[in-house]
Amino acid sequence: MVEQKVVEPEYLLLEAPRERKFITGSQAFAEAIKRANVDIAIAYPITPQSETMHLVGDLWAQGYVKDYYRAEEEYGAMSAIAGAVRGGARAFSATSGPGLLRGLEAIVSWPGHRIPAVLGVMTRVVNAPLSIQPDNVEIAYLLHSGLIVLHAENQQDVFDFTLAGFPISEKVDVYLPVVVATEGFFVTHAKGYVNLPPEDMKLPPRDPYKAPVPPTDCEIPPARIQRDAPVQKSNFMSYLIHAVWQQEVWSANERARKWIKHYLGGLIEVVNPEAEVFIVASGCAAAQGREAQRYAEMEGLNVGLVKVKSIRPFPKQELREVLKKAKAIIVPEHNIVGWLCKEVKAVVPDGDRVVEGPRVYGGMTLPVELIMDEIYRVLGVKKEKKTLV
Amino acid sequence: MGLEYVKISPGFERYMPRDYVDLVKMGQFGKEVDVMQLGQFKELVEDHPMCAGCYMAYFIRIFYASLPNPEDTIILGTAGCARLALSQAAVPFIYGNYGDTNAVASGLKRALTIRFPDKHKDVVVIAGDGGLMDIGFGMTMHSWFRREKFTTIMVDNEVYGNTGGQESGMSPKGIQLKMAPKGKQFDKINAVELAKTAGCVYVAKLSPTNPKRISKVIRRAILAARHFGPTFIHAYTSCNIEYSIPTREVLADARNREKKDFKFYEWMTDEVREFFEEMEKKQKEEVRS
Amino acid sequence: MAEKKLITPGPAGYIPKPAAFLGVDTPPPGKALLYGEMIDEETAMREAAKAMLTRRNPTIFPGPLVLWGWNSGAIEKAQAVLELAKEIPNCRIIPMPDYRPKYPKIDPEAEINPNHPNLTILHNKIEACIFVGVHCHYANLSLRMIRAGTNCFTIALCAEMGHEDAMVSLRDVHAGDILRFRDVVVEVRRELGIEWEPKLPPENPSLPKEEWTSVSPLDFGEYAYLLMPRRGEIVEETE
Amino acid sequence: MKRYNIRIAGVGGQGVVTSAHILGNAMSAAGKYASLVPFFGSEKRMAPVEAYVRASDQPIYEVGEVVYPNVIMIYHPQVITHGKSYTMPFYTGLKENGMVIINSDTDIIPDEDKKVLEELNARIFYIPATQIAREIAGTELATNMAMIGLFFGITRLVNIEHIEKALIERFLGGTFVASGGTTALDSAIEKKFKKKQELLAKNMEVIKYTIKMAEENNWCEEEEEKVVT
Repeated sequence: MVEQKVVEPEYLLLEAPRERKFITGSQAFAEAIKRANVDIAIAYPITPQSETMHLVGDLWAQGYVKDYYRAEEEYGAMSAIAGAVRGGARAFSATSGPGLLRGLEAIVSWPGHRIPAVLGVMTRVVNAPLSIQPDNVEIAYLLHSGLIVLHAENQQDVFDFTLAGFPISEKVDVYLPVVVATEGFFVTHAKGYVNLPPEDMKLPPRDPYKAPVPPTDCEIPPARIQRDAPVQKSNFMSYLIHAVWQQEVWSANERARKWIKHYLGGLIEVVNPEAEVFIVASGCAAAQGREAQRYAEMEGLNVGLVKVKSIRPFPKQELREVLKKAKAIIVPEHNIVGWLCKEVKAVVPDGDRVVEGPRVYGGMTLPVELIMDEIYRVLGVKKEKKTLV
Repeated sequence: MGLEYVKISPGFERYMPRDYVDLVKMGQFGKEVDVMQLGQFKELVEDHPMCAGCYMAYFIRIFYASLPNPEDTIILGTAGCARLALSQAAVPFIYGNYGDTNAVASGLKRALTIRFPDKHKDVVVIAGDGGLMDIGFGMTMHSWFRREKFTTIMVDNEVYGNTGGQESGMSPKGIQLKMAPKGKQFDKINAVELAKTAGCVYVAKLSPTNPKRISKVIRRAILAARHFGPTFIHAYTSCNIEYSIPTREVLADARNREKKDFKFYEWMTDEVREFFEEMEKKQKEEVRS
Repeated sequence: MAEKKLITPGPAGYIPKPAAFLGVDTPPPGKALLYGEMIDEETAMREAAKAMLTRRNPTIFPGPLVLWGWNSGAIEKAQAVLELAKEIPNCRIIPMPDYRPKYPKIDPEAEINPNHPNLTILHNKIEACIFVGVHCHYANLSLRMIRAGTNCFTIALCAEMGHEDAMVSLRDVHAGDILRFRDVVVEVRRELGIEWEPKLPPENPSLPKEEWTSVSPLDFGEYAYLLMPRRGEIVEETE
Repeated sequence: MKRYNIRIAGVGGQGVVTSAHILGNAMSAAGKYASLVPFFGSEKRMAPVEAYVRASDQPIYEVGEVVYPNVIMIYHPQVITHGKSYTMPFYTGLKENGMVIINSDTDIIPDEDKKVLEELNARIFYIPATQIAREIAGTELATNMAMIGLFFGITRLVNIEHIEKALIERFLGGTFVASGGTTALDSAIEKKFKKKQELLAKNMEVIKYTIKMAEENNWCEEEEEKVVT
């Protein structure tokens, strides 16, 4: 284990010198955890998450993480994370597809319980039939619970989002769990270039007393504490209590915007802001979109890309602004329901501009060519193609 | 941290509600109380919305009076009757999702061990038969397999009382309850043997008829969990509503069950036994001197 | 002064939108919120002082973080809160000692509970209040319910980042800042021509009465408001 | 921008995945870009295996399997003759002006398919890779080396030092986490060669040979901008 000195998150994320490494997405998760001063990591095996949590286990063996165990199952893992975070620890877990759904009751209760933690989600087909291939429909299940959901395009994003996830999550005015989702295999098991800050630096430890709710550690008043009392109609609870509680969770989600901007440079990234046609995409689909944008530019077509980094909070204002003059908005996705497309349609005026797709699912690759076809179509470009499909 | 967080800021004694002033002045914090002195000190739980004549409420009252270190104790509960009283006590209480107690307690206890390696922070789960032996079964067992150092207390009323009286895994065979209209088809789960097999270092089964003994068992379970590993108490706490036990006969019912399937039973590992013998010997010496 | 007042004393309705949904954000360090708008601390403090000096039944709600002397900072802050209370004519202190719902029901004269704060606000006809030493989550719950259901002017003296749903919200408030606010209160009080000898608020009515030599305005029950100072009025001992 | 989207098709035991990694590592060693996509299937001996590599002198963004390749490498003739492939026919998705490298000493493409490839203006290279491996390295297990050697010989994306660096990384440590099957295969090779160093040297010899083969046959590509759409 390398001796690590504590530095401010601003320094570690935004200023520290970086060195380029060629690593897998799973390794990028682990590199972030190595520098995140994590107290405890708990997980249950599932493909394609497992490799990440093996590496995190190694970090525990080496001393970078203070405690670690393989849980009995996802629900147990996610509940134990809630327990550890209430106890004042900084915690990390990760899961995929069916495992995420199994742990979902616990996970979606984290925001209401005010549990700041980081959860890696390596997307995978949701059964049935069984498959381990990447498909990100599971992200749709995370969008209505108050969680902060970041969607990583590549290995670099995985590292940055995960490391930034901790300070964002622990801000007093946020105090919500941060999900860092990325596509299984496409990102987790493939190598990419990642610029890493030095490994002899780490985030400051979690300060559980700088918080909107007290930790349950018998060190801070009130003693008669129940952070989250069971709420029911009664003469000792207002009918409004659950409503304002939910409002608080979603207000906190709103407040996360400024911190996402602060640590990650914004909720969206725009390539060619003056474009006529935009590709709006998140996660891996943004990588495919980026490639398509490059090809389109090489062919002299005025196409732009909007990468949506944060799905929750959703960048409504930003998208409205950027897409103001767009003739068409192409939304490629790795799922059949088109959750991003629905989100985009809901925030931009004149929703007919939004092209529903291309979409692939069940683990299929999203070829750049499919996006190009949509670009040609909306721009009225005729292409003679001999490619065999 | 000790008692600082249950001390009133200077100057504010006159602004606190009486309830809290009494709790600080005449409560259990920082003191050793004897369960037989109930009524002579301010209890950690007083008003609660449990049914009149509920024996679970009685057990919980004794439980709080028995805590060896209430200012450094955290209680976890789950859906069910017990949490109605647990949520009213002057001890931190965690209520997560249904059946998650032993997983949450695992994470919590580990976090507290990381953060306070030199302190005893007692973690105690009090949940029902449904929470621990049905929906939370896997997490209960695995917390024991992993040798997590906290206490699990099952307040067994043999029924889902809060949801309207459905059969649970701990209901006796043949009993007719909701969701068991033809009577329960299989035996009551043998939780005590499961606990021993799964690695608990201290296991007790009781019907709450003798407060002094309940108190001793609770203290032992908490102290053994501090030093050695998981501990388990299986307590019969009848549901006088669903089992139609007249309020006056609740104690008689408890005694009756004590003669039958809830005979007092206490088991511990040799290591734990030695620990208690040593501790009791020391206590006697202290009393003598 | 704020031009558009987004967050004003209610009642705002059955279930009003939280301020954060209306675009109100917590202020950066050194700034404050007044009616949902970012503003300098001095102006915010003066408006808060004015509310506490002119509205009915001004009350301070100290939370667990000042009520319990768990560290020197808390004790120091508690002292500062008392210093502040002394300077607000006929001010009361109603504590929020913890956050759990309390069965069967709280005594609204003795305490305030974040699960049903309006029991206390409405029972005591409190039209201006200060939250201090309450964890942000619970303060926000209360502030929203108070804005929804009462006409109370809420002031949050927050040790962290502030509260969008309060009419006045100050951030990073510690003992020294409370004393600074006290000075503003004294200054504004003088400007308003209200005369007042500093005096501690009456004790908690739930406590057994041990001291009968003085009577507090509370002892006048529903007529207590008659004792409230008016502009230019000279307030003497209430007996 | 030079950009190669490569699909490698072979059978289990030929080191398809290993060679994809070496290809990627060599690009990395040359300061260029590559991205790999392992095929997530079983890796049983003689079962079809596919791997995908994207190689470029510019950053690569897209991920996933290469659906529309401009390079197809066939490591085993049975991929074509017996249909031992997940992608049928073997040239599915091939783009115009692409290339196909086939391990075979004879022409094995059926006439019907040949017509399609002609229409696509595809360049087809035959190489007796297995034979070369056996002759130079003394083992068929170096077939994959012969294949990537030829690919680099044709494309001239990297030089010999870069390839050697990649090989060292792959065989003498480095961070590559192999699947169980691949590791077992490695140790089988190691036993055969006794020493890892020797293994490396033999592999390098095979690669050098096929690079030279590309040069001698005038198969090398010009330094030109290549646009793939």
